[in-house]
This record gives sequence, C-alpha cells and structure tokens, in this order.
Amino acid sequence: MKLGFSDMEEAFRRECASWLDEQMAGEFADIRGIANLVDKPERRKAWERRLAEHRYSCIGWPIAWGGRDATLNEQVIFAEEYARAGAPNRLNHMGVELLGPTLLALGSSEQKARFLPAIAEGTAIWCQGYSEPGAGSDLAAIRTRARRDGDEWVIEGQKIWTSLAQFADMIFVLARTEDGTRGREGLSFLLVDLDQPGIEIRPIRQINGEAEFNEVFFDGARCPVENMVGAEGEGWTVSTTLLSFERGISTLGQQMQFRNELDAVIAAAKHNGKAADPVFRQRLAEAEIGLRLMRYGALRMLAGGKGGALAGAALTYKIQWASWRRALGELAMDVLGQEGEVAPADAEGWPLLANLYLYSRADTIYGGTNQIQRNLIAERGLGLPREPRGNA
Amino acid sequence: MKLGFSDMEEAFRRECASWLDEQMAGEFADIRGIANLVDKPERRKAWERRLAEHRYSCIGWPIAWGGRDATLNEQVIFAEEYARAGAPNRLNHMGVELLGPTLLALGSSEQKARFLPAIAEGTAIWCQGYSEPGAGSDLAAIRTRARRDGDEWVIEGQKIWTSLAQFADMIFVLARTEDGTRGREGLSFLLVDLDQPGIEIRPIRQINGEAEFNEVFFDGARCPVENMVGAEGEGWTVSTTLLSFERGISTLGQQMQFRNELDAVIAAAKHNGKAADPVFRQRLAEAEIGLRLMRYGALRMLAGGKGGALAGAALTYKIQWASWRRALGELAMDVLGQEGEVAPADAEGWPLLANLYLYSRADTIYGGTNQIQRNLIAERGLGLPREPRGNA
Amino acid sequence: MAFALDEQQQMIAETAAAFFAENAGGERTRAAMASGIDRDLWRAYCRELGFGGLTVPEDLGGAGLGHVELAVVAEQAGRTLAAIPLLGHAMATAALLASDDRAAIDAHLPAMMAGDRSVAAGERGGEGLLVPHAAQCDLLLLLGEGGAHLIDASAATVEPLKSLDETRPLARVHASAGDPLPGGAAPCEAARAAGVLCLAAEALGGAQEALDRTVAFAKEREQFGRPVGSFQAYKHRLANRTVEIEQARSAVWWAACALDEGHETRALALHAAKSFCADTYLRVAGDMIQLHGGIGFTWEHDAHLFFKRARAIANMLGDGPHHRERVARIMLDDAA
Amino acid sequence: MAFALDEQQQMIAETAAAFFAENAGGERTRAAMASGIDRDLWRAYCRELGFGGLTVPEDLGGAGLGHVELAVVAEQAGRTLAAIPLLGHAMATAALLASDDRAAIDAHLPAMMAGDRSVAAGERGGEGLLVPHAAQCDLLLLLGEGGAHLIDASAATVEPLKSLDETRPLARVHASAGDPLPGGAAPCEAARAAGVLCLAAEALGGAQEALDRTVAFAKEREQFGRPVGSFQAYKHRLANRTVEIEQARSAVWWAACALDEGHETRALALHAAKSFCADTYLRVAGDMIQLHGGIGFTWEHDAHLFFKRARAIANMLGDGPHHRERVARIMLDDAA
Repeated sequence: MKLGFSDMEEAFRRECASWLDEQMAGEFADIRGIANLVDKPERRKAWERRLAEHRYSCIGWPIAWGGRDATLNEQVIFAEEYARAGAPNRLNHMGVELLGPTLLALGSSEQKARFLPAIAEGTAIWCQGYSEPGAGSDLAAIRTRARRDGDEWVIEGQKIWTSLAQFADMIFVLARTEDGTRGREGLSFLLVDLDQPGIEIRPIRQINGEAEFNEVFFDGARCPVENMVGAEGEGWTVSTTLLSFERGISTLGQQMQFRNELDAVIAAAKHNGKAADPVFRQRLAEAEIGLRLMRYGALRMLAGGKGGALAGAALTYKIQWASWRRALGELAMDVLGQEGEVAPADAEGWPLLANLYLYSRADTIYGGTNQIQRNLIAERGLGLPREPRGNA
Repeated sequence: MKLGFSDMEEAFRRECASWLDEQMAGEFADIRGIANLVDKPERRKAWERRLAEHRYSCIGWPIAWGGRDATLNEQVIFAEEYARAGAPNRLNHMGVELLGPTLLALGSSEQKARFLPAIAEGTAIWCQGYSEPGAGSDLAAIRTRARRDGDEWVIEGQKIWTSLAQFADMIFVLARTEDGTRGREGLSFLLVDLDQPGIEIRPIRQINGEAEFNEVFFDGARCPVENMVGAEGEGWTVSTTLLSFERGISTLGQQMQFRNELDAVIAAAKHNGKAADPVFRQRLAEAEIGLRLMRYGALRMLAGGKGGALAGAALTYKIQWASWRRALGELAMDVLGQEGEVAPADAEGWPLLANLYLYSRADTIYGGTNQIQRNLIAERGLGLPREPRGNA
Repeated sequence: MAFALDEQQQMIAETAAAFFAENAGGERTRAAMASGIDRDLWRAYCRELGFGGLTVPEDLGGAGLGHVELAVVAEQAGRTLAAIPLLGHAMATAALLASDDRAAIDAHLPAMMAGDRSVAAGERGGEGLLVPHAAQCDLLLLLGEGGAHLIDASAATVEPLKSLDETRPLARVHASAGDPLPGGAAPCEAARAAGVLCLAAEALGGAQEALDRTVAFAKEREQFGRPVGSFQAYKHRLANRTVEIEQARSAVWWAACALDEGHETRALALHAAKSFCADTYLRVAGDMIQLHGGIGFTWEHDAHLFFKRARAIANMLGDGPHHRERVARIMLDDAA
Repeated sequence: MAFALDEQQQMIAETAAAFFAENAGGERTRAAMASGIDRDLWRAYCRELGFGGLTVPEDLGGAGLGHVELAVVAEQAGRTLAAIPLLGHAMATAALLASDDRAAIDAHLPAMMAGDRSVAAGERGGEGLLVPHAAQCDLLLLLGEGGAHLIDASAATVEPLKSLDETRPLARVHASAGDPLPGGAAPCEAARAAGVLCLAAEALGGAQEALDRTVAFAKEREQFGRPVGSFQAYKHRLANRTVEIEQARSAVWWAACALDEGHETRALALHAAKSFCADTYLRVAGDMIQLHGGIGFTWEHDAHLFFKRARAIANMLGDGPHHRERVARIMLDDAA
C-alpha cells in the first residue's frame, strides 16, 4: 500500500499542471472555476475541443480511440490537476466517462467507429435519458416505448431530470421495445440524435432558481436500428454496465470541487470569527475528515475495482459524498448566518455557498436517492432479504 | 392554559412533601433513592404497606377501593413530590398503575373485590407476562397456551423479560386459549398466582451485571376460571386497555428520576471542568431542553388524554424518553471520560451514571422497541399504509 | 395546572386556521414575493379578523389576549407561509406596551392595529443590520444594547436585498441611534420575547404543514408498485419528525404560558423554544424535499419555500448554538 | 499510489484472521476476564505466530514490517475481542525504537518479542492515571510532558479497578517520574502514534464484527412473520453503519500508510482515524444491542462486550472532541 507517486508520475503531474494552468490563465480564463453545468456552454464546447487537440479529452481510453491508455495513477493525477487548475466541469462527462467506456466494452465495431471519435474530439456532447416521471429511482418502471419501423426505431415517451439536454447533441435512452413486458425485461438501449423534430426539451427550474435539469419529450423521435447497443431486450444489462462507470476517476475531480467549497466555508469562518468557536471547530473538523476519507475511499475503490465487482467502497460512495455535501451546505449556512441568505438585489444566481446549500439538496436525490442507495447496500452488499414489491 | 397550581393544590403538595420527607428521613431512610427494581425487596414491600396505611398507595383510585379519587393535578403533584423526596421506585407499579385501572374498567365485581384491596393495601405485588422468546415486540405471536380443565385454566409456555417476577405474588398473563388461532385472535387475559409448583422463575443477567428481568416458565400452572379478565378470546382487547394506562401519571415520577440523573451529569461536568467546555455546554443544554419538553409533553398528554384517544403526544412519548435517556447515558460517559468506566474493585453494582449508560440501552427496547414505536406513530398516528406482513 | 388550550384559545386557533387557509398559502405567497408583503392579507388580518390588536389591552382598543393566543395565531401564519409583517408587528406592540410611553403608544398603536402602519423589526449586531421586511414597512424597530428604537423607515437608509427566503425579504439598514423607547431594558426584552415566541410558533406551524403535505404525498405516490409511504424507512423518518413536532408544540406552549404567567422558567422556555422549533423546522423541511424526490427540488413545488423559511427563522434573533449556550448559562453557571 | 493491501499485507491479514478466529473470540475472552489477560493467546501470538516482533527491524530479530501490517493485525485482534496486551506492546515497541537507546532495547525488546515480558501503556493527565492492563503487566510505559517512561510495574503503586470493559481492565497507577527514555519527544510521539493507530484498527475490527453478527442475526431471526433483516428500517440502519465502516477502513489505511511514508498528512490522519473509528464502533456496537432486541442486553450475549470495548477505546488516548479539535488546529490555525 502506498500513498505517494513515482517520479515518472510526478513528472506527468507537472506536465498536466503546466498545460492546464496555461490554458486557464490564458485563452480559457473566462470559464475558469465554473462548477455548474449551465454557464457558457459554447465556450465550454470550445474547451472540450481544445482538450482533444492536446489528447487530454479522454486519457484513459485506448490510444487507438484518441486516448493515452493512461494508467490508473495517471488518470488520478490528471483528474486532480484538472480540478486544481480550476478547469470547468466537463460538459462531456457523460460521453467521456459513461458512454465511451460502455461502447468500448459492449459496442459493435461500427458503433465504436461512428461515435467514439466525436466524443474524443469534443464535437459530440452526450446526455442521459434514464429517469421518467413516476419512475424516479425505479428504473425498472420505465414506460418510454420504441417500436420498430423499417430500419428505424420510433420513440414515444418522456424522460426527466436530464441534465445537459439543452446543450447536448446526442442522448442515450433506455426504452421499452417489447410490448407487454414490465420491470427489467424488454428494455433496449438506444443512441438518439437530439436535433430532430420528434424531440422537445423543456428546462426544469430548480430550488436555486436555475435550470440545469430538463424534461425531454419524445413524440415520434427516430434513430436507425444500428444505434441499439447490445441486443434487443438487453437494455437493462447495458445500462447497468454504464452505471458501473459512474464511480470512476471523475469522482476525484468532483472532490477537488468539494475541496474548494470547504475552503470557502473555512475562509468564511475565519472571516467572521466562527473559526475560533469550539462548537464550529468540531463541525469544521468533521467536514475536513469526511472529505479526506472520501479521497482515500475513492482511491480504495479505484484500486479494488479492477475485478469489475462492486466493492464495498463503491456501493457506499454515492451516499457518502451526497450526505457529506449536504452537511457542508448546512454548515456553510450556519457559519455565515443571515449574511449567507442575501445577495445584492441585482445579482444573477447565488454566491457559491448559498448555491451549495440549495443545490446539495438534490445530491441526495438524483442518481438514486440515499434511500435507494441504502437498499442497495443492504441487499447487494450485506445480502439482506429484498424488500417485498407491490403488485403493480 | 395554565402552568401554575391553585392554593389548595399547593397545600396538598406541602402535605405530601412533609409526610414523604419524614418517612424518607426516618424509618425508610435505608431505601431512599433506590432507582432500580431489585434492591431490598422486603423493605420495599414494607414501604408499599406504609403508603397504604396513609392512603397514599393509589391516590387516583376511587375512595371505595382505597384511593383518594385524586384530581389529575393532585396526582401530578404527588408523583412529583414522591420522586423529589427520593422515595424508591414503586415495587407495585404494575398493580397500581396497570392492573388496577384495568380491573376498574373491565373487571367483574368479584375480580375487583378479590384483587383490588390487596393492591391498595400493598400486600400483593404484581408482574406482567406478555413478551415471549421469539415474540419480543410482536405480541400477536404469543404461543403460551391455556387449556380448560374443569374449573381451572392450565397454562403451558414461557414468558420472558418479566421484571419483578422474583419478588411478585401474582402475574397477569396473555395466553392462547383457542387452538389453531393466530395473531390477536384466541388470546385470553389471566390472573395467576406465582406461588405454585407449575411455575419456575429464572433471572436473566443483564449488560450491567444485575438481574432485573426474568424468564417465567409455565408447566401446568393453574388458575381458577374466574381469574379471566374479559371474555374468553378477548385478551388482546384487555391487554390494549392495560397498556393504554402505561403513559399515565407515573411518567412524571419517572421524569424526576431522569432529573436526578441529569443533575448528576451536571455535577460531574462542573467537577471536572467540562461544564466550561462550549461543546459540552451545547449537549448539556440539549439534555436540559429535552427533559423540560418531556415534562410539558407529559402534561399535555395527561390534559388531553381524557377522551381515551391516543393523542399524538401519547404515541410519541415512549420514544421520546427512551431516546433522551440513552443520549443522556452517552453524554454522561463522555463527560466522565475514563473515570466513568471504573469503580473500586470490590464495588457491588455500578455507580449511578455508569449504570444509566448501560441500562438505558434497554430503554429503547423493552415495552416496544423504538422501531415498533415508529411504526405505530406512522401507521396509527399518520395513517401511513401498514408494512406488509410475512406469511408465517 | 391545565396544559391544554382552553375553549377560547381553541376557538382562536380554529378561527386563525380557517382565515389563513382561505386567504393565504403557497399561491398567495408566491404572488406576494415580488413586492415582499401580501398587503391585502395583512389588512384583512388586522381589520376583518380583528387580530391587529390581539395582544393589546382592552382599554387601548385591543383584544387583551396574551402570548398563548399570539403563538396559536403565529403557528397558523407559519403553516401557510403567510407573507405578512406579523413578526415586526408583535415585537413592536410588545415594545410599545412595555415602554408605557403614552405618546408613542398613541402615535403608533392605533394605526398599527388597523393595519395602516406596518413595522419591521431586527436586532443590531454582526456586520450590518439585516432586517426582514425593512424595505416594505413604515416603521423600523431596532433592538440593541442601547435599547429599542422605533423609527420611521424614511429616516434610515434601507438597501433591499435578494433574499433566500423571498417570502420575507431582508434588507440592510443603516440608521443613526436616536432616543430609545423609555422603560430601560423592558421594551427590548418584551420585543425579543414576543419575536422569539412568534418565530418558534411560526416554525412549529411550518413544520407541521411540511409534515402533513409529505404524509399526504407518501400515501398517494407509488414507486416499486407500492405507495412510498408504506416503505419503513419513509415511515420512520416521518415518525421521527412527528416526535420532534410534538416536542416543538410543547416548547411553544410552555414558552407562551410561562411568559403570560411570569413563570420562573420563562427565559429557559424561550431559548428552548427558539432553538428546538427552528431545528425541527429545518429537519422537516429538508425531509420534505428529500421525500418528494426530484419534484421536491423544483421551483414549482412549495417545498423550497418551507425550506428557505426554515433557514431564515433559524438565523433570526439568535441561532441554535446561541440559544443553547443561553440555556447552558441558566443551568450551569451559578452566577446566571 | 496504490491504495490496497499488497500481496504480503493481504497474506498477513489472512494469517492474523485465521489465528484469532481459531484462538480468540467471545468464549476465550470471557474466560480471560477474571485474570484480565489471555496469557496463552499472547504467548502464541508472539511465538507461534511470530508477531511479537512484527514492527521490530530485522537486525533486531523482528519481522521489519510497518504500521500497515500492525493495523491489519490489530484489526483482527479487535474483531475477536482478544484479551491481549497488544496496545501496550505496540506502544512500547515504538517508544523503544524511537529512543534508539540500545541498553533499554537490549534489556526489554527480546523478552517482549518472545511474549515473556508484557507492557501496559497509558497517558498521564486527568485526575489519576488510568492504565489498561497495568495490574496484569510486567512493565509500564507512561507518556507525559516529561517524556516516555518505561518502568517496572513493581516500582509503581497499581490499584486494580472494577472496569466497564472487563476484557481490558483498567488500574490506577501512581508512579514517581524517573528518567524518561532518551530521544526527546520522539519516543512519546512514536508510542502515541502506534497506540492511536492500534486503537483505531481495533475499533474498525470490532465494528466490522459487530456489524457482521448483526447482519447474520437479521437474516435468521423472524418477527411479524418475516426475517427482521427484510424490514427497511433495519436495513437502512445497517447500511448506514456499513458506510461508516468503509470510511473507518479508509481512515485506518490512510493513517497507517501516512506513518510508514512520513506523509505530510500523518498527524491529520491519526486524529481523523482515532475519532472516526471510535465513533463508528460506538454506533455499531450500540446498534448491535438495539437490533438484537431483548437478547442484546443480556450478559450471555456478546453484544455488551463489543459495546463496552467501544466505549473504552473512545476514552483512551484522547476522546473524539479532543482529536477533532486537533484536526481543527491543523486546518484552521495558521500557527499550527
């Protein structure tokens, strides 16, 4: 077991850091530090392309597909340096981290050739069509349907909580392709162009006043039959594979954002004197400990995840960071007091910490509520008996 | 709404206080302050009789049955003064507070005449035969059986977690009197003499090393048919009535014991300096607030409980005090640190606070675990759908 | 000792509940968010309902009622997120009465009772003075070590702010200290007590409503083929919140009663009520979001209104640690 | 960077697990409670298993391994509530090695490694000096501001006490300060670090075992016609504890690794590990009692052994607030 990195790895770190710093100080200074998914989409698309030009867009992918075949440690290093440099949240996270690895694992040669280059080059932005109204955390209750019409699938239905849909080019969709099926049966996994008449996107305004999520309506939307990943009816398996990539390297980058948030809370506490209050010191220490343990938990998860098995650490990670961040939001507001509740009357959006407070309420819900995560831990991790399902 | 008491009530308070103080300073000084249910049973039986001599044994009962027909406020006052004077936990709590009111409500004239005087006079100590191995919080799973044999019921089975059985004269037993029934059907409520060959009592040693609880084995134990309260098969209803008396006036006396425990924690904190530590001050304040709210919650419960309905306050009271006391035990140990973990090598039993720490772990279990209480609150109080039962 | 609402108090509770249920609520409050106060509602509260003088003695034209009645009414206002300046009103009424300053009473109280003059109240301290409704009200009541100052809003610099809780927006106030109300510390103490009680009661009402709505949702909404409210984790969460709300209600009643009777536990009760009720509201409103799932963090759903109101209440007139430290002083420091 | 046990470390973990599973456990520990130490087990641990010199350099006859291996072994000892003086042994070994005092090393280490001489260790401070196993061991290691003192138990007054955690009884020690081990603050720091790590790892192991047994019980025990482990509240409680145990494991590995590599986060890691693991153990052991129902608070059931051990660990070598305050100093106070 080892915490430190090798000399070669440290050299790679310096190389990444220097390139990233140069970009963030220079041409892309205007998008430095953007943590949300809605600001300046066009500039961020340019940034995706710039990453690709320097072969930094998907370093963990094989060299043949535009990556660097980077080792785990190199990926860790890049993720850390990326976040440290204040580079903006990746607009093409879904393509690079989720769909790409899924296609590499399960896609046909044609699908790889058709879709991977545009992701690697930063020219196709992807989003995810899983959740539906009435099927929030219950993916098996999906009602969006696709029926075969010649060489195409024709899709009817509605997805919800689709972040990035308003900027994305493509969406991967879990849809029911077999009439009369229910639950996990009869689902298929389709790659769909968003730019077509059968698709309408409506933003959902959130608790913080912004609209990151969307509803996506499918009314006769079409995709060619060769856009199905995996066999017909195997959509559940494909989506499970895809979700298994969610706890990957990108968690480390996300943690650097958490670090910035905690640092902002610490700065506020130092500014208004709460940093000297023993009661707040205990809570600040807990936050610090929690963040550090998240880091080492993620490193364990990465080190142990090779076998593909859902290790304990991977099962527990979502609930860990979501709960931590929600608690940080509460701590931030407790530290700031009333001053945390206000902004200049003409301000657009909220300052970092007020926004953290509000937005973190969504963290424990999307991507599987904390309740669902606890069920998974208990049933898959501990082998406790399944909750009885109803009759629906 | 009113917090204060009338002049007449305050006069009654002085009368009780003066008598109780005299007793506790004098003849019964040796049992002053006993909070458990196991120490000095013979002396405490004498104390029960002394209470009766001065008509203090069951003041809420009708005058005809040895009580004083005391008002609610008078009962509140007596309970408070009883505890303030350091009088020991009532050995005949079950008889006075639970069985007595049940017989007054549902007993036959003969049953009242036969059993109430001995309770009022302090000559019959009662205990409760509800829980069974494998039916801890699930009373409906009772397997103890009683079959009719001429003028008697003959009882076979086992009860567990029976406090006081080792000192008691009588036990009330919930037993299945109809073969082939399950759940709440076919249960009857029987009054059984403990002093007979068909009964064996084995103490259960607890986490604190003492044995307050017992197993009670029934192997051909008998009671006359006229000892059935309510009709045959109506035992569930009788036991529900009995349990509804559990959240009565005696809760206020119990709270005075909690007050003593909290005061001991405060004293320890002042002694070792933790009372000046802002972190501990927050927790001590929370404990103080919790205890006060318990008091006012109990007063609301008593004021609102006249209609016999399970008010919100009554449903929530058990979980409130049990959780509060468990947290107090933890606070006590945190305040004391290592010094809280030790006693002189030859000490019998544990000092007040270590014992509180250990024993309070049982509070959230017996009389319905916190889990069961939460189910009750959700299902009966909030009307949420029942948890599906299994097939057993 | 009789720790339950008496008949008259029960009637006032029912009247207030019916009034706010009919005239306030999410829709009305959202409509008032642009201007910050629902002025029609406030006028109706003061005049039609006649509660503008709820705690004003009868010889001054009021209803001559006490803190228990005030708490009962504030609970209902909180339940419906009513966008009215009840807090400042209650605090200023208490300050004026405690000052026994006939000139100030005659100058302000009748117009206040009629709903023609509104008051925003806040406490000095911290970096600047953040006062809820300061940009919307005619008078400002400013509490501080120098006493309680009741001034014309036009005599102060008031900077309106974008506020988390848009149902009761904050503004930054800069005002030079003139003469405080007479009566020494009494007006300040009375105002703070009334304010703390109002906030605690409002929190209780908000928490109760947030719980009730979540329970209703839990009975209807199905997931995994069952009503979500049949899942035990859901149930236990709501059960825990129920336990806390019951305690919060005890706290509000205790504090209100103790104030009316001048009971020795008065100070303790106020600190307990403010900290406990605010914490309870924060938890219930947070759970309201969580247990509604995705819909719970949309702008359209009311959950965020409760959530933000709860946060604002927690921060007003002393936060949880502040009030618990005060409790600690009373219970631990012999000099207290 | 490779944050997983390497092959050798994995082997040591398995060896230790098998050894303790075979030779320790509730029955053995209960049998040892009268005397306070399971001497046969300790001898077997030092000699047969050969772990007496686990962290002793090879040139001194040890295995030359580090803190990661120590943590891995202590975790297994904690899992089985092994009644052995591992804590004092690890602390004294660290202190001796850090002192670089050849005379002391030669005088004590070989006998310690062979299991012939046992050490009890404790920290000065508070009202008296409470030292676990002091009444059972040959040597006492006493840490304090004056340095680390390693003395003969016979040179001190040792008063055995009735202890909550009978699996590692405390005694009150009165000893006059002689010469400390040389090396300045180093022996003290090394001993404290080894001790804190041992306790954290032991807590991790205990918590894991308490969880595993509760999970096993939950699968078997039926109530209301279902395995109790099928109830969601039960599941979610165990899931929460699982999340915490995973974090506790990260904390132990981080601290062990940081110590071995002299990593800059070393101090932070130790404070984090001690406070987090002890808290986790307290919660899991408390839940073990609660979720077993009535049987869980009987003397016969092992739950109380875990529960009391958890409490003892929480209080040893600094409690939770102490360690969190140290974390706060590192992160908040620029002078730290």
